[in-house]
Amino acid sequence: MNLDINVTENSEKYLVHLSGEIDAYTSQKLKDTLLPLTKKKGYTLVVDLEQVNYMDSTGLGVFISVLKATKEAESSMTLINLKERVRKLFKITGLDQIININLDERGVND
Amino acid sequence: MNLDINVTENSEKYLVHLSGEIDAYTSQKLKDTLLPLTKKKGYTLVVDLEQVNYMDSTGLGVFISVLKATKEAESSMTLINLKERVRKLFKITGLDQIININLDERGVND
Amino acid sequence: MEAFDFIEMKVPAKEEYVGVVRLSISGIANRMGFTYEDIEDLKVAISEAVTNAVTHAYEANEEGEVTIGFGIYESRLEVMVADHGGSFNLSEVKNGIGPYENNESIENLREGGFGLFLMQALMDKVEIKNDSGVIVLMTKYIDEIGVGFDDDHVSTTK
Amino acid sequence: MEAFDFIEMKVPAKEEYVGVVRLSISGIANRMGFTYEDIEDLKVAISEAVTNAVTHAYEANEEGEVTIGFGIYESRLEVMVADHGGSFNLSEVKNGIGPYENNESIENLREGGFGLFLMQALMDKVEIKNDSGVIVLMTKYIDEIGVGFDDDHVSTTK
Repeated sequence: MNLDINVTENSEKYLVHLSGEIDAYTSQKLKDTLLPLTKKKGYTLVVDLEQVNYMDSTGLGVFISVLKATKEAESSMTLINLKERVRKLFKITGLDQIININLDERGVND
Repeated sequence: MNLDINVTENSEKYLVHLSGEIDAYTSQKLKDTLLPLTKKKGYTLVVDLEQVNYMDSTGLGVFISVLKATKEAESSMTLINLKERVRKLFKITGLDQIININLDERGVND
Repeated sequence: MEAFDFIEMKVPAKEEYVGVVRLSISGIANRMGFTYEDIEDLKVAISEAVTNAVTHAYEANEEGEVTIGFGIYESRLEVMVADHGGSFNLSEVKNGIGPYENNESIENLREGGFGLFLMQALMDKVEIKNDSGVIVLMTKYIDEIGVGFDDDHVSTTK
Repeated sequence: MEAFDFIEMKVPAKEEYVGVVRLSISGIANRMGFTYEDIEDLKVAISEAVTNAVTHAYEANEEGEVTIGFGIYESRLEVMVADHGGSFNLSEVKNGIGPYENNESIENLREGGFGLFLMQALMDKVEIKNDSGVIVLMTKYIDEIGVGFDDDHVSTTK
């Protein structure tokens, strides 16, 4: 039911590993962690969702906010390693059309 | 919350693999499966609890019943591969003194 | 009358308890024989409804309760989520309810963004009533294949 | 008065719902910051109480409900299990209750074998009242170490 957040910085890239569940309780913390990471122009924010085993609309809301923030700051965001369930939510809401989702990316842990 | 039961017979031995949770709901099925396996004199009933991630007093009740049945039929029962949590219940109730628990037994799947 | 079991939960209207309700629904749905995929759908849909109720209470500056009722039928699960405490009167709730219409009175609920949309996408039926507090009534049918209340499995090989 | 949150569940007095209550308690205890070991203890103790209530209803040939109340305090969890439907009156229940005494009136409960023993071994305090139905009141304190309601973790490395 909880969410662990681990942030690594590496050559104009923030890599954020999430582990747990994104819901009304944990999404505020996620938003508070991600938004400051969008501020550097040219940086890419890579969010690894491989260990996220639950997400609902509160998670979608966070990623919409973060996307808006990246547009403002001329940085960018990519979501990687989505589980089928999590991907389903982006798909049925149509958000996969505006959010950069990379299903193939692997081994970006370094 | 459910319990899967798999029974194998092999040279005067019944090996029963349990997987899941033993509670008020699942213990009846367990008892109904184990009791008939005590009837052959000289047979050993080996119950592998490695995949049992929850058990309460209803499980203790089943194993007490089965133990009594083995005494009557001159068969025997051994519990193997108990998780720490499950072992704790046998320990604090003192049942580990009357039920044969083999903590070291491994690789009896064949 | 059609036979059913009923489970009721009341939790404080706080975000930290959404996950508790979610665990309960996953247990209920597992017992009923829903598939993994359907259980995940139910978890999202019910979390959305409870999150809405919590947000509603928060905006109204109330220290309220959320009441969740689970009607467990052989072929389906009916879930009711109400954002004011007090027990459900099932027939009253079900009579007074209509299909969701995009009108102003539920503006509040729509603030949840994709919450309501997900409920409707993931459940077979969603009805919303906005009277004294908001009541959401959702139904999901159990797939015909592989259903069974008795989910113990015994296999025997020799 | 000491601040606390209260969660209430009502389930049919049937064996298949013991596991549902168990999932709920594991969610609540997780939120409160109990350790893995304590959560497992709570799951067993509450399952024992609910199983007793279900057995009690079955023996009385009743189609009853089991009501479970969770009092969530900063330092402890209080769990009440009652085998007759109806909401708890907290202060009434707590005033009318005494420590468990080995007398005939709870013979019924002791039929559960090791159930009551496990409740007492795994909880910090267990009180039982047998009046109109049986009420079990159990308390478990949160260990001092590693406790926190805010269980989100953010770690940052560069």
